[in-house]
Amino acid sequence: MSLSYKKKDFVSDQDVRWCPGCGDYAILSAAQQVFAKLDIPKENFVVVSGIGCSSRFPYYVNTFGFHTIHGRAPAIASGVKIANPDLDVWVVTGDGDALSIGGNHIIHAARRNVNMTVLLFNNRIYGLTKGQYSPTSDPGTKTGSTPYGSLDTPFNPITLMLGAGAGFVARTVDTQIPHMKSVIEAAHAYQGFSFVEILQNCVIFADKVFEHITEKGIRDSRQVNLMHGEPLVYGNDLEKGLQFTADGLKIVAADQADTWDAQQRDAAKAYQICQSQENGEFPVPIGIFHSVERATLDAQVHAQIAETTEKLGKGSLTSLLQSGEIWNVGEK
Amino acid sequence: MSLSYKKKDFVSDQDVRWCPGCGDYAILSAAQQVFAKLDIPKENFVVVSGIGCSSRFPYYVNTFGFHTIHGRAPAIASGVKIANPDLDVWVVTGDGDALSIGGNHIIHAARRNVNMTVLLFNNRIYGLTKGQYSPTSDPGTKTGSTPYGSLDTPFNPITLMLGAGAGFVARTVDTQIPHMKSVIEAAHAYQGFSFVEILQNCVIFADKVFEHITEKGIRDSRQVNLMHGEPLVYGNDLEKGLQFTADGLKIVAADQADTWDAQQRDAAKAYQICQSQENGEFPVPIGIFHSVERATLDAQVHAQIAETTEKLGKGSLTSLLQSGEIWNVGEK
Amino acid sequence: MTQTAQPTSLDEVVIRFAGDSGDGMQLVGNQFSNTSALAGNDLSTFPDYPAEIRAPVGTTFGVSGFQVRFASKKIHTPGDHCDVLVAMNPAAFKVHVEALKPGGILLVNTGNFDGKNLKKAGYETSPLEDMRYKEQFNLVEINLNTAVIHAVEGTGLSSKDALRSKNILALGMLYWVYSRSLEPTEQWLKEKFSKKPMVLEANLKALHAGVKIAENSELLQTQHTIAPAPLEAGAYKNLMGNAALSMGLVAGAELAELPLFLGSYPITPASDILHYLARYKNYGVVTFQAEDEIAAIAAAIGASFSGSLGVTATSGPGIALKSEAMGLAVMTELPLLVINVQRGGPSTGLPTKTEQADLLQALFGRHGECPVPVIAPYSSSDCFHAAIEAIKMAVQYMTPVILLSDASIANGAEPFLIPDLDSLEKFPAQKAKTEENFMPYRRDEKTLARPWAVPGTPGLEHRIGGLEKSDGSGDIDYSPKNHETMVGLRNDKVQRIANTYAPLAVYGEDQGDLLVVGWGSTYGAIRSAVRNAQSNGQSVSHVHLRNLWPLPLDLQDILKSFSKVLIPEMNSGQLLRILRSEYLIDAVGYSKIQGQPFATQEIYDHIQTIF
Amino acid sequence: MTQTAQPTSLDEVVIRFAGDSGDGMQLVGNQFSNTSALAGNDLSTFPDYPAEIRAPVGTTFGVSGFQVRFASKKIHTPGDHCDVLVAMNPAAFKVHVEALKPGGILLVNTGNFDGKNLKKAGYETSPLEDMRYKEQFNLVEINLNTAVIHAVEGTGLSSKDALRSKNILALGMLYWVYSRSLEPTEQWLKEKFSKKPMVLEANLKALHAGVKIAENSELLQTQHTIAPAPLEAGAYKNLMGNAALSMGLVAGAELAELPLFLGSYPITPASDILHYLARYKNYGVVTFQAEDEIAAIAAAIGASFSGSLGVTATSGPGIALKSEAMGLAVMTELPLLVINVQRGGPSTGLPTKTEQADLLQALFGRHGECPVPVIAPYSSSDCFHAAIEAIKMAVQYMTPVILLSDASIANGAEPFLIPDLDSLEKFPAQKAKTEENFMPYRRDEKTLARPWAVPGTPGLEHRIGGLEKSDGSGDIDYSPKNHETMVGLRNDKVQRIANTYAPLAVYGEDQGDLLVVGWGSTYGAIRSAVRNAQSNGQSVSHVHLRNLWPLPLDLQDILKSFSKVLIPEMNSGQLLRILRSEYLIDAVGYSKIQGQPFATQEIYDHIQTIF
Ligand SMILES: Cc1ncc(C[n+]2csc(CCOP(=O)(O)OP(=O)(O)O)c2C)c(N)n1
Ligand SMILES: Cc1ncc(C[n+]2csc(CCOP(=O)(O)OP(=O)(O)O)c2C)c(N)n1
Ligand code: SF4
Ligand code: SF4
Ligand SMILES: [Mg+2]
Ligand SMILES: [Mg+2]
Repeated sequence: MSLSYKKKDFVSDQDVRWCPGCGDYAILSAAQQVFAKLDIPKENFVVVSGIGCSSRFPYYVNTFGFHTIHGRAPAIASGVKIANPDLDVWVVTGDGDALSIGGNHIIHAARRNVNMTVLLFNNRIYGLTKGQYSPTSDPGTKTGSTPYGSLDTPFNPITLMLGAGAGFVARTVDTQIPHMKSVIEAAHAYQGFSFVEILQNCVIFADKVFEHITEKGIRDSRQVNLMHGEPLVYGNDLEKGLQFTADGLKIVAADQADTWDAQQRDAAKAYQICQSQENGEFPVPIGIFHSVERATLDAQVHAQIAETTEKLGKGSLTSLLQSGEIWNVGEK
Repeated sequence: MSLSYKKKDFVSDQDVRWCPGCGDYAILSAAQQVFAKLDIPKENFVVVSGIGCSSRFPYYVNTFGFHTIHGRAPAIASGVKIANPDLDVWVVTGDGDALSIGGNHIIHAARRNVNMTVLLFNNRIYGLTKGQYSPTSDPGTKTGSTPYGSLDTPFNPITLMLGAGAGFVARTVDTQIPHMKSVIEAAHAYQGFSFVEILQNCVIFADKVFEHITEKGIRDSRQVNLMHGEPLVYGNDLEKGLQFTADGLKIVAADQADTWDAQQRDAAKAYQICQSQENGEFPVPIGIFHSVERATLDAQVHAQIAETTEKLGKGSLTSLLQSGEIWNVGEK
Repeated sequence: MTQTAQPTSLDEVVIRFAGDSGDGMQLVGNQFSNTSALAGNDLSTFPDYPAEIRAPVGTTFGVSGFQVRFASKKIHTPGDHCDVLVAMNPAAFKVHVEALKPGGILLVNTGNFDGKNLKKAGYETSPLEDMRYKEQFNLVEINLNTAVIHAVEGTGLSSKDALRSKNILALGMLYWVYSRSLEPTEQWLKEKFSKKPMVLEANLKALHAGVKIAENSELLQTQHTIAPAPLEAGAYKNLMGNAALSMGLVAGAELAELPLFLGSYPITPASDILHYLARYKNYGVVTFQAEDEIAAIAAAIGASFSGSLGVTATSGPGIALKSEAMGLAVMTELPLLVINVQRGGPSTGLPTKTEQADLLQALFGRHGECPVPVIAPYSSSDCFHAAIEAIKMAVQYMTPVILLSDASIANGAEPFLIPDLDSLEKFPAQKAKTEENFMPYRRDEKTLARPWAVPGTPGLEHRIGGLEKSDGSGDIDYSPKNHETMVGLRNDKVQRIANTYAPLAVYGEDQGDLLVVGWGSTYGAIRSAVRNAQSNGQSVSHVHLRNLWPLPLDLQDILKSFSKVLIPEMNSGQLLRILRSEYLIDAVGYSKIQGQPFATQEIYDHIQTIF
Repeated sequence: MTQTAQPTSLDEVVIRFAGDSGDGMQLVGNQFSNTSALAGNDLSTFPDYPAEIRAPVGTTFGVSGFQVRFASKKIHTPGDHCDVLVAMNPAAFKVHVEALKPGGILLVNTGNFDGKNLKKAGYETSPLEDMRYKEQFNLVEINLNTAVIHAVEGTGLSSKDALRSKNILALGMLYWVYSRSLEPTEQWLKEKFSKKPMVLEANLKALHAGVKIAENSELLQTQHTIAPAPLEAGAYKNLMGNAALSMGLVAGAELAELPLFLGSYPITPASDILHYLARYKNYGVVTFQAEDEIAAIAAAIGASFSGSLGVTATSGPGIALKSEAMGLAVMTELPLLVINVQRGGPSTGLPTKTEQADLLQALFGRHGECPVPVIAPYSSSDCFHAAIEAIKMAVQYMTPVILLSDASIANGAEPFLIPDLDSLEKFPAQKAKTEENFMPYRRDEKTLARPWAVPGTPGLEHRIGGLEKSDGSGDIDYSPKNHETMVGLRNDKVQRIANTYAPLAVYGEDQGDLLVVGWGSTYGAIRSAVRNAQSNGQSVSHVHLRNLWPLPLDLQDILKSFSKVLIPEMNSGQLLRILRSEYLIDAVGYSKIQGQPFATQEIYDHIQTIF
């Protein structure tokens, strides 16, 4: 099948209503480009979101879209996909939507491995409600609800998803378009629950929170891109590398760098490299942390139905009503 | 202070209503023994639970107790502790209560580091509602709600908590009383959010699900006890050991075993050793996976209040009403 | 009780089996019911489980009861008091003896009236020594323990295992008293223990021993017969409400030609719906045990969006959690069925007991103007039909529907007349087809329903959500007049469902002194009480509402035709509040909030206070 | 509008500032309000934000409005139509021009009426060319852009930065027209820009330029004065409802001698309560931004259990999520305050708009019989007093209390009479003291409240929970009669709160033709409309309910003293339903469900249809 879509085929007729300069625009555009490339009939896409600036996303994409309620998108998407596995299901969510009110649904969708692609726009703030701190905000963040600075430790969305058993876990950046597109594509290609954290700049309430990682000048030395089968190198001239040792992660010369294996069953190294981000000495990992396939719940549900139907015979209204102990009254 | 309590001081006047043979009895008794040892005034204990067989626990302990609603115990306990940090707060919960409906509250309490001790009775089943599979049930488990076998991958409660950023994470077994007591004590001694998974046998709906790990004859070769500063050895004669290598965990002779470090900041090895449990070749880790202190939220909240009060002066009804722009009408 | 050798014929009998949770009372109760059903009696049963999974043996809170009423006439309730009480231990005796009618058979297993068991039940001395009981009842004392050990001798079973069959021995005794065939139970035992011949043999021996013992008992010399009831001709099966409801869901989805998707989270007394539907995999039913009630309804909404019939089942606390998502279904106008099997509240309340106190929550328990049709089955078998009706509403009007059952209906059973396949009218769901300029909120003129545009259909790509939307286009629209229009349309759409109702049936005269209005599980008790009052010549009629919202259009005229209106409810007057506000009638309520169904007698007595 | 050189005195004026979100309309609106307040006027304001954070510049949905009404008499609403409309761009013109009274001042920034901006607002040609507007209004066309750039020349600011002050220039113009002092705004600018002297200078220049321009304008030759209003003597501050509510919470906790704990999750329009209280750290207030609304109320319940006053604040969707936990608070009889700042529903609805459609949810939106007192402030300042009253109820009756505010009260402001400290009566919470045989459910005879036994108190160790409990001991108790007793007690306890109410105040005669009954934010519009009708000599009175549950004991008599009862509500008749069912009166409703408050005129007109 070749549908030769263009990006514009995935642009809806609705005015986009994000703040000028918001990182969401770039993500929308990258996603629309990826959608066009996938060669999947437009009508098979279902984009589900919760509530938040980020969750406005479905309105702007010319597919089936469902802007639901705060935090519940992964659960609603699970219903969509399990009921109708032919659909191509996407979840677009924010750090508040997915990790605050929706934390439980996303970890359960992850462990169950319902086949969907989750794009989490992490701007480390509640944008839509005008700027309260979120579960990913740095400690000490001053916001409307924390005028003297926030006190709680944030989640690392990547370790949270690894801990929950997600099969595909990745991270990308709103301003790094080619990287973003390749990660979204890989996430979609993965058959199962795939999770992409997108570092996204909110110009209004949390401007530049990722500057120290993503700014053009320093980006190359502050990020390491995890690519399966490629060496763990970074730096302006890719001169540095990372190596796993029995004592933990070490910074080494590029030629001594370990090769990244995103397909390790146990995700222990993904977890380890993630943790290094807490330590300013190490670069912040982006790219694909983990990608190991296992049977999806949606496929298994329908396989079990098929198997049981084969074994017990297809049920009909007659068999339903006539099952079990029955007696007759009168002439029947 | 020496209050010289006895276990019986922590026994309430209520009849215990678990099924005969239920693992909950042993946990209750162990906990009561630990409580008596802690030398904390009985009236300062608050035991909070959700709903489930396990959540009946507070009724049986002669302290302040709150049997709340399904899944919300960590959130209620957070309120108790933050409002009143002098109290000694315990949460007793089940795998359904804490990891199904309550999953979000427990991961948030963990990341926030509210000072409480959580005992999760994991029997891999919903006991109270008569035996449906839970988020920790093995795939293929046949229960009322999964007559043809369950399909979803379970959570590993330990990695979930590590991924969420819990500072103290441990596991013990209902039938291993001394181990259980020492782990509960260590959890309580930890200043912050401490999480203990207790493998618990439900005789009625999931009898013997842990048999392959916990049965007397095989226990020593199927478990490795993680003790900070002690070697990772196991086996009937403690003849085997575990070693971390760049390629992952290896089984070695006891004398080559690594020493367990539960206080590694990054918890990467805890995560790694946990994952090995999925692989039958390795022993299942129990004991203390991770124990790294950081400031608790409850302490920080009150420190911030003190600091702000010092800076702005203590507020009074007068200062409250008279703040901001004011004008007078008439003679006043 | 007279003593003759000839069986006497009785109209009806109520037996209550009571014993420890481990004594198998539910099992023998079910056996007696099935056997009586096969004998053509009408019947009604009510199990009464302890709240604990396995309460300590011998305690009063560990007592498990099962009441069965069987009759040669049409009956509607499991009966208030019983003619026979089987008490397997002192705790069962203590909890249930008050329910036995004077002169009734009190069959007691003396083998368990020992010091230990008496103490556990809180007796200092055996109540059997109290002459009162001997005088008041036909006290049949028998050591079932020794009797059964004796009976199964030779099977090779240990005494401990043999003791397990003492319930079957008691069953055998009652089979003799009521001239029941042993065959159905023999058949059932054979199937159940096909792989355990020793156990099978023991049970068969116990059953026959029971018959023998009864035959030879001095006290049980009277045998009775209960003729078949004049039931409507047809095939029957004995169904609990939750089972009937589950079958109704499968049938309804089939009639709508839709795949069925249940998203649910276990909760007493609704869990069985999940259990039943999980077995129906070969009917293509998808069941999804969610992480909580919110995820359960959310998944069901997702399933409905994607073209299935989404259903979710829970009890009060779960409804509370689902109320936000119900609003989303109202706003997005998707078909959805929300089942509430009510239990005692508030909060965790009395989780294993029955109550009707979630009606106002069903009507008004959401933020904003958020109308949802509400339907309440009135009996265990009606659950089947109500489920089909609810699905039809949901699909034809593109709306969530709430179905309010309760614990007494859910766990109670009665003969279910298996409907003729031809009598079940199909109502295939209409799904939108590919078209130009598709308008997701263009409404059907008659029903005001919007089209159901299922993902996968080319050309129907559209976006919906919880924000207010423009009628027609469905685009987000916050303008003042549009909001008022949409609030009105959502309300009108639901109100129009009342046009589809069958006329209300008044039991009794169309006008008169007193109209008793009920809803839900009180049907049986009200109907029987009204029948009794009518047979006194009192001018009292009964109307039972199955549709609680929108209210039936003919209700007002009926209400106005009676001088007084009485509304018995297992709550503090919730339907009462609705009817007073709608029709400004000075109706009075009669509340029972005890976690227990109304007794016929209670309602009858209350009616008498009005005359 | 006549043209004289002498300021004429006016009773009242309504100004509406409208422009792009970035134009600083809220800021100048607030400045004008504060200045007028300091001038002794009564005032009432209503901001109208766009739903988007930053909508694209120049679009109609990006228009931000602020209405201020100031008067020399007591007023109750921000006014229906305005005397002055400031329209900073074509979009603002389009959205608001209909609200301007004939003959009103239409001040337009022509600098933004260029092709691009006209197109964004959907105009093909400039509406200013339409003679209609010139004829109908006093059209003041001025290019604020060039005017402000000209005005700030010499400050060294770029034109782009200079443009930021055009709102201040417009403010200066209106200050001249209404003879306002510049001093308060000058003072405010000095504080705000103390560290940016260039910006300060520019703003001061713009302000003065505005005055000059107005003085010299041909069109604005009339100056007006508005005398101080006869307000009650005392100190005042201008407070939005959410601010007053937050202060009321701090004050109430102080009067109860309790630490205040707010557990909350952000949601429009309630988030500001979290924001305000988070600033009150030096009052010992603990704020906890929870992971969701359920955790927020759960933490508040935990805080109450441990001896604080637990409060949670949200809007409709959050209430839905909290309803299960509210049941727990009812069952465990803990003090708790649940605040609902209502917005347009159902579902996500119209999140920035106002509505009163959560009343029935507040009364009945829980499973089981689950009574909770409900109190609704009727104005922004009343939020302060209602919060204190709610806390008093919660603590004295050991019960959760629901406080129903709404978006129009929450964001609207009016002068708040700062109460005398002595007038605020203390009501120290009683906590149980160490005693033998402590009974956690032994009740106070008068209030039926149970004791509050706080952890840390030796000897009071006890266990509570959501299961039904024995009165007195609090032990779990499923027995039928106990449940009925407890349901009754929980209800009676709440009903007794009505004994503490002050008598209802009837505005107008005690009896007559028509009684208008309202609740919540409709107070101002109803009161003004009734006053107008009364001044026609019509027999109409007004009663406003602040306590919605339990209902006031004197309400029935009042209702029965009028031939007709009218209940205007921003819902489809929710209080109407309650009063009809309680008192069987044929009251009629008048609904407005547009996300907008009632206009005085609308209610007045509706009253006329009844006469
Ligand atoms: C039940 C409920 N609670 C709260 C809200 C208010 N609310 C809307 S969006 C949001 C947070 C959004 O944060 P995030 O997901 O990070 O999205 P962003 O706006 O930053 O993209 C909140 C608290 C709501 N709509 N519904
Ligand atoms: C809101 C709500 N949903 C569902 C239930 C029913 N329920 C009670 S306990 C339970 C599961 C208990 O499982 P677990 O926490 O593992 O406890 P266990 O009984 O196994 O110790 C459920 C589903 C409830 N009480 N409340
Ligand atoms: S508030 Fe922030 S996240 Fe939201 S649209 Fe504006 S810039 Fe983007
Ligand atoms: S059901 Fe299982 S977990 Fe519950 S009390 Fe019985 S044995 Fe224990
Ligand atoms: Mg965000
Ligand atoms: Mg469990």
